Amino acid sequence: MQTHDAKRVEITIEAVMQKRLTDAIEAADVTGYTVLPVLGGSGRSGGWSREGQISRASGMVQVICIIRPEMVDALLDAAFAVVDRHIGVVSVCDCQVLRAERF
Amino acid sequence: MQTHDAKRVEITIEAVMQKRLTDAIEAADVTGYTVLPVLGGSGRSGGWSREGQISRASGMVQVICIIRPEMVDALLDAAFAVVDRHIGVVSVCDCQVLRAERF
Amino acid sequence: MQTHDAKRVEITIEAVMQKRLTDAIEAADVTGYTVLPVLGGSGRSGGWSREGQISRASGMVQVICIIRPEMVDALLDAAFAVVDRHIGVVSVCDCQVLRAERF
Amino acid sequence: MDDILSLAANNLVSPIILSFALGVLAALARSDLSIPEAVAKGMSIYLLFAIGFKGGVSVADHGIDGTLGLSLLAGIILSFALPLIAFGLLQFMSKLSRLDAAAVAAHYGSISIVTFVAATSVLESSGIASEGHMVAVAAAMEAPAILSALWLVSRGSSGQRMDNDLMREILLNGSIVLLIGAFFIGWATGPAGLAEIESFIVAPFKGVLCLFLLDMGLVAGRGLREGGGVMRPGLLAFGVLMPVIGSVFGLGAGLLLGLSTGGVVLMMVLSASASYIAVPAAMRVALPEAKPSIYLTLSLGVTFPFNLTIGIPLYLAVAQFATGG
Amino acid sequence: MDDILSLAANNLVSPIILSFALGVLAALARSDLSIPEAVAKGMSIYLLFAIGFKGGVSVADHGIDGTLGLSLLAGIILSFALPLIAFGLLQFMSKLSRLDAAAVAAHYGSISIVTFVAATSVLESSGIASEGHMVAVAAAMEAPAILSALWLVSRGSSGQRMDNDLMREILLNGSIVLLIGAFFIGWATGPAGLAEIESFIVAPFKGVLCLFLLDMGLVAGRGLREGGGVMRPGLLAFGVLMPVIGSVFGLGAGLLLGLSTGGVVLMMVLSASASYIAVPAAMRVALPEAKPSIYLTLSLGVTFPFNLTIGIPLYLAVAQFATGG
Amino acid sequence: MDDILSLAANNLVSPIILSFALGVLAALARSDLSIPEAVAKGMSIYLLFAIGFKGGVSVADHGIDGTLGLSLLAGIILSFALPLIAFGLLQFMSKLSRLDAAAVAAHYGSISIVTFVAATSVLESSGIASEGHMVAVAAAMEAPAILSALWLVSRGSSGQRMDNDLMREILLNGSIVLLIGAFFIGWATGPAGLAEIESFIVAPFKGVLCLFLLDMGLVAGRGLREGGGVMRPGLLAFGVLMPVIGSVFGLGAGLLLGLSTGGVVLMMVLSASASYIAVPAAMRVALPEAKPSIYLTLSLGVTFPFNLTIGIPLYLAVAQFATGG
Ligand SMILES: Nc1ncnc2c1ncn2[C@@H]1O[C@H](COP(=O)(O)O)[C@@H](O)[C@H]1O
Ligand SMILES: Nc1ncnc2c1ncn2[C@@H]1O[C@H](COP(=O)(O)O)[C@@H](O)[C@H]1O
Ligand SMILES: Nc1ncnc2c1ncn2[C@@H]1O[C@H](COP(=O)(O)O)[C@@H](O)[C@H]1O
Ligand code: NA
Ligand code: NA
Ligand code: NA
Repeated sequence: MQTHDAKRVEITIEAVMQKRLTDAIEAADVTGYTVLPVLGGSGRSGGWSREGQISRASGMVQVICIIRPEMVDALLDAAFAVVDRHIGVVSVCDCQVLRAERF
Repeated sequence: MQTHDAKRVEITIEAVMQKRLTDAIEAADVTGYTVLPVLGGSGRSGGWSREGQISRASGMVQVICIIRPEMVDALLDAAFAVVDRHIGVVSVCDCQVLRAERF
Repeated sequence: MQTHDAKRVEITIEAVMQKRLTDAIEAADVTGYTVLPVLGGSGRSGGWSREGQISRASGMVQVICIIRPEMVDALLDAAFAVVDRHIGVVSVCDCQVLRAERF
Repeated sequence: MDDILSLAANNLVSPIILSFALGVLAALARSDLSIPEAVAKGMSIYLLFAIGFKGGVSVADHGIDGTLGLSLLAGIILSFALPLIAFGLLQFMSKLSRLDAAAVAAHYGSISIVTFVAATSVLESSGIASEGHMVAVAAAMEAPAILSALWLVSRGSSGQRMDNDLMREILLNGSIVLLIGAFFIGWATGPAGLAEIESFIVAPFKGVLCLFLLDMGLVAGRGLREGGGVMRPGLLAFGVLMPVIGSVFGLGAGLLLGLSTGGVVLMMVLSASASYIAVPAAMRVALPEAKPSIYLTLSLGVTFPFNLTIGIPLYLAVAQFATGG
Repeated sequence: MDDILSLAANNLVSPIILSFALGVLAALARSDLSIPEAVAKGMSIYLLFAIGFKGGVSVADHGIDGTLGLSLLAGIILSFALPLIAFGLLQFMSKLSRLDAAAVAAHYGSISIVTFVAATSVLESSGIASEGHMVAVAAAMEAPAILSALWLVSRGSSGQRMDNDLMREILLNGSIVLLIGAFFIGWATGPAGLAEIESFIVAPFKGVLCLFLLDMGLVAGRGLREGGGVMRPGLLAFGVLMPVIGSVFGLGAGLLLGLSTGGVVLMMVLSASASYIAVPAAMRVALPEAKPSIYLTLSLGVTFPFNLTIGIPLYLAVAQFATGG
Repeated sequence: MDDILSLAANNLVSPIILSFALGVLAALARSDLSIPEAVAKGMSIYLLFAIGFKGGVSVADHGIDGTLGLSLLAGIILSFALPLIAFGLLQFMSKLSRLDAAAVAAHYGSISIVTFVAATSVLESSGIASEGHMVAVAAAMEAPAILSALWLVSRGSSGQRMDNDLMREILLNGSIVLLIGAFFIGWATGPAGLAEIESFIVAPFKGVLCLFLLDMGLVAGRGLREGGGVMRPGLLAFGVLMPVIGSVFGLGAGLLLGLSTGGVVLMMVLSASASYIAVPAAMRVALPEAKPSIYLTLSLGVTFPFNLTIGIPLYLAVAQFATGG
């Protein structure tokens, strides 16, 4: 089956910042993303778990974008402007996609 | 630690199609997969979020299969037959696995 | 944007083992991980889905660690000691990260 | 006429309607107010169980009515037939593609159980009795409309859209099974069974309905905000006209069957209401190219609020006039 | 005898049992009816809190019974001992491996709190009083059986299966802590406390139990559909025989302790019932090689429905006969 | 004095407080007891809806009070002013950075709706009436404190922290919208509306509050276990002193406005309580460098339990003394 080179960008970020991030992503002309719920985690600012939360504050989500390789820099710049002062992780890996016309 | 080459296939698809997709996957002799919940997303057919849903219609899930490289084509063919007319994304990346005897 | 080589380790494991796994990971000096909920799946020990569960027994989670390449072996050893007798899958892929100082 | 207006006005300031309005406003104002999916689903399970159970108890109480079989048949025929009318109307009033028109039509042949529940609650407040078995009619009307719509589509193209899996999914979808199951449990255990769980399924019922409608309002409001763009005037008019047309057919059926005033109202409400759970799910499987933004916005954003606020008091007034009750 | 049958028949058409049956049927028919995990967990928290609280209030009300300490002791001994009997029986009746047999045995020494709750609700309907502290006995019986099972396994192999973490997890698992905590809260606040929250924890109790059993039925039905294949006749017979044997030990303990009729029934029910929450979770950690499809199907798919439908009325009849009450 | 002590003692053995204590203990003992996020959110929606609705009905019932506008104004001023006091106190009592101190200060200017709910429930038990519109005051006090805190920070640094999006998010956050919305629904439908849904929002209220406080106890306990390390004595003392200081300002405002005894108590409680939902969320957006472990532990782990156990009876006693009621 015919596949196409692409990049998979995975951004783990606080739930309160989700809307700001996806707005920035869309402003960078990224046409698609998927948001996954996160149960808990740990990092430099300590551990947390969803059952220890009473509000949406400090919960996190994972935003996944599959994009054309030439779009990565624009996306990372846009994401970074939002993520900058906030906790979270951004990673990128190579992948192949079906149906390139879709994104 | 000894690892083995494998492929990680990630299929984002509508929840109503999940059972049809996993049935097709199993029919293609894929022995394992994991299904993740999806909170929301955006694509050519617009944005959506789980809190905007009143039913399982139009919610999505992510199906992840770690498979032997030689199985990728069979899996993609099977998946494509189901995903074809439906919205969603299919991506594949290279990975290494522990315990190859497991899959 | 400046990125750094890293590895993305993805461990799918039973929810009852989550705490034991993350304790082991932390003992191996891994500084960060993210835990995702899992809706269901299938493997050698059969299929399951969260809606078929009455208790936390036999539900699963996915633990994702983004780490420096030289840490992979220590992490896999630590994870393997916990996962060993239990069902689950461990995969590793190459990725790039922003903000290397963060991990 | 005064009566209708005062009933409508009364209806409009009930906590139920105002909760729905609060949800719509909050969503339009982009508040982050939201009800967790699991809680909303839990409430809908509660409402289906309670309404089914009470219907069954009422059948146990008053004996099985001779009209049960005929009512079911009438419901099934209406559910098959209304999509054809809706489809014709859409081709006349809107510029929807054949596919989108068929998908919308399916929704209007099927029913909205929350509209039904709201109507029973208005009947109760007004002290008007109705046949308990109308719950079973509601369940029977969920699915046939889907078949009509698929038939409408297949006439136009080739392509087999319905398979056995989908058929089973439609007929055994959770809300039908729960409604019918609770109906039989209520029937089997009767008033004694009701007494055991009355303080769970009767007393808090209206309050739960308020919170559930708050959630529906949130969802409808979000739908209008995002999908409102597709609502051309023709479509909007359809969303208000079709329920009225449906209700006329329901009225005819109810009178022919000789139902009580309450029963006629419920038959009108079932015919007038449009599905937003079972049918959309089936459409995503069978007609994935049809646009959810159209059928969901129309059904949930236009017809549902219309029925809730104006429709129900109107149908009640008409039914009272027609049955002399 | 007639009484037993009519009680059993009565029991069978209660909304509670029928809700369970509806769940099983819906699952076997592959309906997509399901109750969200969060809602099911919420209901179980409600049931544990309510049953614990009411037990505590009853102790506050009637003064602390001299039998409390001895009842706890009896419960703990039963929980330790029953797995040994179950294990012996399994080696005789089935071809399970040593490991699977030990895992199954653990479940039968421990208890099912929902079976307990269903029994208290039958007692209440029949107007039969019972000792409030039986709730504490239930909590005390949850864990010891796990130790017995691990001991049975370790006799056969080497391999340390129990560590401090697991021990703490078992003893402080959520349902034990909630049950005991609510028991003490009820005890401390007494009838005045009950009056404050009565309309939350007493009135809707049975209705919530219905929906909870609907969910249990769905889960049990899915288990039977998928895991039914492993149910050899020997195992099936064990799933029905073992609760009866357990109940006889419970009867003996209850009579020795001089419990009231209701107390004897509950002691029988605790001994007869099999865990499906705490023990499976512990088994996944300590004996991951044991097959959940065996122990869950047996406990939830066979023994639980047996106790719910036939067991409880049977134990009640026997207890009434034995205590002359 | 005896009265205060006996009221405090009485308060301490209420099911509500004991449920909170159970949660804290369970979390400290590392039990895996937990309430699903969706269920906890569902309960908070229920509580907000019920308290808002009842406030509105009471306004409809007793007519709109001349003090409504002035009470709102007083609340807004308090919410703006208290962070300044808290900030000054923190710079004096603790070694927090300017940023952390401002973030903490924001919490103390805003309010905790559950503390408010617990206070109304104590008032009710004691048969003390209060102004229904205090619910609106509560909503009005949620947000201004955030602005004060951001102003405190921006004085120290440059950097624009507040944008329109954040402003909208704060003013339209779910709990404010629901509280105010339910208040208006209650006002519009009045006693007749209340009668319709009374058995949902009045009868089970205290019981739901118990389970909700169980969850709050679990969260607070986990916070103390993990974030307890940051609690230097100075901070701890602040967490107890600040609510008392706040309550004095609330007392002054209440007396100036001429509120009823109950109204004065609620004004004191609002001033004394610290936010743990709306403000933390706003802080994560606007001041992400401020440490949640400090402000959440202080607000939820120290001040909330203090108010719940000692604060409320204390404020009640003082208010009764001051108003002679
Ligand atoms: N190395 C990592 N791998 C995976 N997830 C991480 C990593 N570091 C941080 N995270 C996630 O990002 C959140 C915040 O991290 P931090 O900013 O380091 O406190 C954590 O709670 C994790 O969910
Ligand atoms: N490029 C992408 N990267 C990640 N997820 C995507 C992408 N495109 C689409 N999706 C997901 O697939 C869903 C349907 O996409 P579409 O078919 O383009 O409407 C979206 O709601 C997203 O959840
Ligand atoms: N090849 C695979 N790809 C993705 N997930 C898998 C795979 N194999 C197993 N899993 C996951 O791991 C769980 C246990 O697998 P197993 O140990 O094979 O029974 C399954 O339920 C899946 O969630
Ligand atoms: Na209809
Ligand atoms: Na037992
Ligand atoms: Na305050």
